[in-house]
Amino acid sequence: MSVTPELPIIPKLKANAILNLLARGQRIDKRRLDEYREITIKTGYVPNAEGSAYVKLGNTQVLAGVKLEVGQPYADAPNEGVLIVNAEFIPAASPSFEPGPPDENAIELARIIDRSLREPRVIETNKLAIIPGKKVWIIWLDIYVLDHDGNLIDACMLASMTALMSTRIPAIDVNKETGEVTIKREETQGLLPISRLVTTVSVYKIGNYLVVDPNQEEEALSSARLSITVTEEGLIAGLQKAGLDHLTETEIEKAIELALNNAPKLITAIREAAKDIRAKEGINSEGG
Amino acid sequence: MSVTPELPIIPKLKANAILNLLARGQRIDKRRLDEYREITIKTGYVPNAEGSAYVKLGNTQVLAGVKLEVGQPYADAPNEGVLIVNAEFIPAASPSFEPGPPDENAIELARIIDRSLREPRVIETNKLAIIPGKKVWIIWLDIYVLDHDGNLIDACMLASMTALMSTRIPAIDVNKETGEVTIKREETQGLLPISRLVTTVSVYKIGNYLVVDPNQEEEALSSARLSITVTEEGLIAGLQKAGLDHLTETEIEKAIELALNNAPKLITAIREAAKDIRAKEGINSEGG
Amino acid sequence: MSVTPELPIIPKLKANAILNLLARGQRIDKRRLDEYREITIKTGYVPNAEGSAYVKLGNTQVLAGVKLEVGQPYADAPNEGVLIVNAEFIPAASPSFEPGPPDENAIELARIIDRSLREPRVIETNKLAIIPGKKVWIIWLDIYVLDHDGNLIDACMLASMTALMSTRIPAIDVNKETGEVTIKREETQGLLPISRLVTTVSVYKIGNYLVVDPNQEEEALSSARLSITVTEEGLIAGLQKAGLDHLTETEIEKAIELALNNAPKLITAIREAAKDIRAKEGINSEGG
Amino acid sequence: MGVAAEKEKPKLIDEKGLRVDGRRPDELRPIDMEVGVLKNADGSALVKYGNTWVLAAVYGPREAVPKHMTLPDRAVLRCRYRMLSFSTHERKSPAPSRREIELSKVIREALEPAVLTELYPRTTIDIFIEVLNAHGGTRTAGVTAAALALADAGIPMRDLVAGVAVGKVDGIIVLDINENEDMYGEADMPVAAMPGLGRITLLQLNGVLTPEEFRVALKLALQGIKRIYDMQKEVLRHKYAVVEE
Amino acid sequence: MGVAAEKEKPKLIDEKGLRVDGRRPDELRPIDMEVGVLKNADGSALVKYGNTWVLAAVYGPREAVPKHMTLPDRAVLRCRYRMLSFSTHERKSPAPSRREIELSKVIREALEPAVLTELYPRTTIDIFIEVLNAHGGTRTAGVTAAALALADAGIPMRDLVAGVAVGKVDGIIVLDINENEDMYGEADMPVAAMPGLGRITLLQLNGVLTPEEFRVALKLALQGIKRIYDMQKEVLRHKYAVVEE
Amino acid sequence: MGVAAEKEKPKLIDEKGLRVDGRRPDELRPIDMEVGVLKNADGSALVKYGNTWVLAAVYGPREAVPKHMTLPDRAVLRCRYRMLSFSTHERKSPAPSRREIELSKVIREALEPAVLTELYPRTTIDIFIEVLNAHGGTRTAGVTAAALALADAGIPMRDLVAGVAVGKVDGIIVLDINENEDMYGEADMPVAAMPGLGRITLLQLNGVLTPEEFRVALKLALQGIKRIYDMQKEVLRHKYAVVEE
Repeated sequence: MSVTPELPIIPKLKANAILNLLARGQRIDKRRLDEYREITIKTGYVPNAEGSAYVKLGNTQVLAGVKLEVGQPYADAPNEGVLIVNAEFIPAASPSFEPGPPDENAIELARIIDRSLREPRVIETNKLAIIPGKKVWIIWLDIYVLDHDGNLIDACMLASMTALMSTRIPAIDVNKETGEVTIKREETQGLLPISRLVTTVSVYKIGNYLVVDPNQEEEALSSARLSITVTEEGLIAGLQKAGLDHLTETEIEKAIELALNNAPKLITAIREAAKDIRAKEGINSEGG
Repeated sequence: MSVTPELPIIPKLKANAILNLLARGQRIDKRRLDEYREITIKTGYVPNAEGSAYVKLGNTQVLAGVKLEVGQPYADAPNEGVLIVNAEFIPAASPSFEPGPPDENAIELARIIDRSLREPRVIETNKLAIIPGKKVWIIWLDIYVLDHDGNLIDACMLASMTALMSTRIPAIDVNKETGEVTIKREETQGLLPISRLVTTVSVYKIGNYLVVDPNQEEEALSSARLSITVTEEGLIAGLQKAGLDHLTETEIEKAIELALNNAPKLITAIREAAKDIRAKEGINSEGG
Repeated sequence: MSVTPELPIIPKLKANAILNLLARGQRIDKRRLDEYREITIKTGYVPNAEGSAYVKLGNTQVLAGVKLEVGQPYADAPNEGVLIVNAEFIPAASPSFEPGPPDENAIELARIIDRSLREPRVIETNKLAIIPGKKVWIIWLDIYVLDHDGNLIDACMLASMTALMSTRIPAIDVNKETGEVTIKREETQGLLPISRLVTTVSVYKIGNYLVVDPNQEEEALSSARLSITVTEEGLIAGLQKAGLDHLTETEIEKAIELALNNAPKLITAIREAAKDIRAKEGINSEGG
Repeated sequence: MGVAAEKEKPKLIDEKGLRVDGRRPDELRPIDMEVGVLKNADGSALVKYGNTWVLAAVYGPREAVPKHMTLPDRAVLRCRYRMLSFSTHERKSPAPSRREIELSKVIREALEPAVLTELYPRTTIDIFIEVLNAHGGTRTAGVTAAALALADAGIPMRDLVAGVAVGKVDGIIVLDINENEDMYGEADMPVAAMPGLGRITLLQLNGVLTPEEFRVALKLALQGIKRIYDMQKEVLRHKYAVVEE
Repeated sequence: MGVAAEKEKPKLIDEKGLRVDGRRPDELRPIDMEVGVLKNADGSALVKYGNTWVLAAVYGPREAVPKHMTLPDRAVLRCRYRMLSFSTHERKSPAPSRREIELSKVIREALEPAVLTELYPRTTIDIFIEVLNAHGGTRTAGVTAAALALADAGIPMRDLVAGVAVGKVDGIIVLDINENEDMYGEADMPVAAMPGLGRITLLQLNGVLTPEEFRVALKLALQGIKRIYDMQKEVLRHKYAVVEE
Repeated sequence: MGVAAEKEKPKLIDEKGLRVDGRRPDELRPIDMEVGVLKNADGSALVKYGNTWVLAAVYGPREAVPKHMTLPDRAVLRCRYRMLSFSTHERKSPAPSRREIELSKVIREALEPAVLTELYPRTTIDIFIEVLNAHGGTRTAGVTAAALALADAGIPMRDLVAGVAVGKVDGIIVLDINENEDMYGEADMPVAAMPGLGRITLLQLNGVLTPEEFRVALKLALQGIKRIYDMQKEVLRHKYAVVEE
């Protein structure tokens, strides 16, 4: 059951301050309405992961990691690797997060990121068969929200895309007779093949204003959200409206514009963060 | 844990009216004590199911569907198909049904229907091996209660038996080398082999009276229930007593009599409903 | 989430009586502080189990049973049998036990016993391969607490060790072509190979006193527990501190001494209990 | 019954008319009953029908923790039937099976008509039934054990409840069927009743019978139940006598 | 979309510009709606878009059992979307899938802007959506059915909500895509709106579109939604008229 | 220990008496500690023992939502230890393992003796421990991090708690064992203590030791704990000093 959430309470004075500033085109932290907070991306953060990225977006902190396992392909795509995306909002990250299995918000976030990677074929899964029809790489992308100060989807998308860009495929031994595959994680056979970069830009409606990258207080005041997936070529590769309120056609048009304008900066940030790892492996980080 | 249920509350006046009528051999909807409500059965209701039936029994509405999958046989019956029965009381069907996994009532109902089909070997599972010892048909019979106005077991049994009677087995391709089986659901290779028809007659004790096919209010006043499975030959193929109260030996004798008298009408209703589908496939609907 | 437990309430007078006696080196049931209650062990208690033991320790009653199944070895130990230990505190055993899956106390107990058997290699799992690398014996050791009057870990360890000592391996048929293994439980091919006996001695801190084998009231007054696994050779093969309070280095030293002193009696009790079964199979019960 | 009947079905009745374990058709297995076997439970009993061993424990009437699960006019019975994992030939997973969920309900409804729940409104009576070893007839042995445990807990009842399964094997109606007869026979019919009052509280049938066979089977079950009921009373009388001394 | 597109993709638009089921790009499937189909529910509706059949039931406003799940200033909407196990080609496990959990949220948020929840503080409105047969567009048919069920339950709304999915198949933007178009097409975009107020309450896109294609697709969706909305009003008007007589 | 020891066990102590990572037997791995790393949590710390990285967060004392889970005379500690799915060589399933459930208890009981819970009756103190990367000693690094997070949250304690695992590898007792030593060594003994008070709050042993080896190992552990404890105090002093300025 999906249930109307109880909204977090923002003190009246604070709420008014935020709204009054928005009316003048300003934010409480001096940003413009269409401006992201400072972005820090660290690649290769987790030694045991095949790929990982830590992202700090303002005070929001998230960690994405990639593990590769050998498994069976889907029956309808016997020669393709398999991507599985999970997200967890750990209870350390906010007093409002409960321990337990992922709730609908974490599941929605994971599925938005999953589709944003899958639909524009970001990972070249057709290069990830080991024994065609029998054994392929399973790509486990796990995302953890460590500290929640708003705009989780964009932070998690940045971390996910960067973690995938920095993922090394371990060496393997294939037993020709039995078909058993042994992973040798201490060696690597190259980077995960990536065809193109994508990012999301989530646009939030607060009162009658549209902003990007809200902090937690702004997010608590917002009534609707539109997350827009944009590819490095400027195509729209995913949309997801959320929130208790509606959007008008005009608002949607404006949100798309905000997304197309902001995406290049975010994609550059990902590319920069993954540059060293991809250079080291002799692969240029300009995508495919 | 099985827990004493809270009984639904029937207004005192209504309860007295029902009991006073029963004393005179009458029901609030003018039926005799041994009389079923109007039965509507629609076969082939769900296009994506291999077999399905919608049943309306008075205001009780249920839907049964059959999906066939290819799977492994049980170790102790390597050449037989496998029947798996599930029932769900969806929360739409009654204000007293909760969302979530099936409760003890739904599980009991599914198991009564399962045994009623299994013990008298209604489905000729010995004709359902694909590769003996390795691959057989798995028959998933799923039953949903859509609207609850009493006597769910009989309504669900009618829907289940009719859904099975109208089930088409899809065509398959068997890869001789690998033993892999591909289902081609757009084609059919004939009907599910049925050896005999069965039905249940559930007899309810209200005060000192025995009635069949109660509506929800009558059911709420009943203190015990005996569900009797009857085959088309008039054999007893299953019994299940339920409820907070007991039955005497005399009451049981009388309930069996009610069951043997009512079963032929119900079996005829199933046969009629499945007639067209079975005729179309060139199989006579008179059972085996 | 592990949560601070609510402690059972012991009437003030009773608590004082227990503490006053301890100060004089005595227990409410006249035992010394380092003395176990009467131990009754019955082997072969459950006909359908391959091995089983019932243990009564004072008024604490537990039952351990062993079932053998054929399964796959772990990838990193392809020629070894697999031990799986589960414990359940059934709700019949105490008003404070709830129905449901094992809680943290039952899981901790099972894992203490698992490690106590695994680390000193009590079971010669290297003799339990059936088809090396493919099929090995899976040893399911299941422990049930039937009646809780304190010191569950030691009672369960006694039952577990004795159940294993009395476990018969069923005969099998191996199909040379398919590699399928059929278990013939009515015949036996010998006893489970045991290399050495172990036991636990759990030392409880009540006030400033250390006691062994408390009953439920004493246990409720204790603030910390140290369970010490001892082998028949007098080696320490496991430790687990539990409880809300600490232990000093001196207390730990003293607890170890209590364990080394008590272990031989417990090991003798196990050996005695399993003597007949092991003699019947022509294997001497002196361990390996 | 069912599938297994197809292959290697053993002969269940020999030329002398005796069953696989040497019993006559109307003979019970050796039955053993003990009450008060647990210290913590308010009432308890261990009942053995041959190699079918069942432990029952009762707690209550006691206060229920989530208040809204009680009833204003009587006690709530809560009943859990389950099999220990090593009680069966193949290990049973400890997760509750659909069969265990159904039988918990069937057993609760076999006991409900006997307990004077109206004496203890807003309380709960918990009944835990653990099958230690399974060899046919666990649910009916469970009812017999639970009734003893309720009596041992001092909970007022209209009458004791006792149960036994009858069956049809090789065409013969037999009393107290064991596991082999259950597996290879044609029908299995568990019955429980309050014999002093002539009230049947549990009745199930798995398998196929003619109406006439059913009547014969029910009579045979009620005769067996009467004998088990006499043993229950004897065990309780004995315990009571011991206490009196 | 995606993986399946690689292999054996059928032609989705023929030489006459018609779709696999013979429709023009801007043509809806045959749509059928019925309200009040369940007796127990406070409101209900059965909606069919071609072979996509969805049943919606509404209970409420009613008292919530765990009190702390209500809100002091308005009703809580609770929404569950799920597919019956035989509604799909391969049997669907009855355990709730991640997709069903997400769509329950997406559908709730498509309905929230329409319901005047502030009129019923401290109560719950339950919306159950069951997919009887799935052939593309189940979530949008679900929104259409749920809005009808809410109206049938007499719950005040700002406007009805209707939904439809548009898509891009063989390069063409088409209305109300069916399962084959969803599977082999380039993009699938479900939209729901309150047409009378010009408010969009559900918008998702799976697949890749240029910004211009997106604009065209959104316009087409809103046109289709308007037509479905007119049918909703007609069905309610008819029921109301019947009641009036 | 155990099974893996059978095959391809590497040499764990070289001819110079040094360990696989070049450390002397009584040498800790490089240790790094940081407090206040999270904005939302009331207290937090990130602790690294070599490649073992653990994040701890504390919320509380705060009101518990289900009231009946509090205690009238003191705060309830709630503790969850878990490993992120990519923190290990093979991906760890996110479902809580039995090991994680046990270690949550063991860690809670390592902290309980230190916290002055009696000052905050009827409240809850939540401790969340997340292993970011696992390379041996995660539970003891978790205790060290949790104690820092409790201090960072301003919760009064009798003393800090610090932990470290000692072990026996190739017959030698060594301090702060890493993953390889844990896997191929003969024994692994995690210990935690309040060094200022001489109180041991966590003690486990997996593996086999003589009583004399045990004594040596315990002494070595307490020495290592003392050094880690000094680092904890330094980190807190530094943060406090910065705040003072």
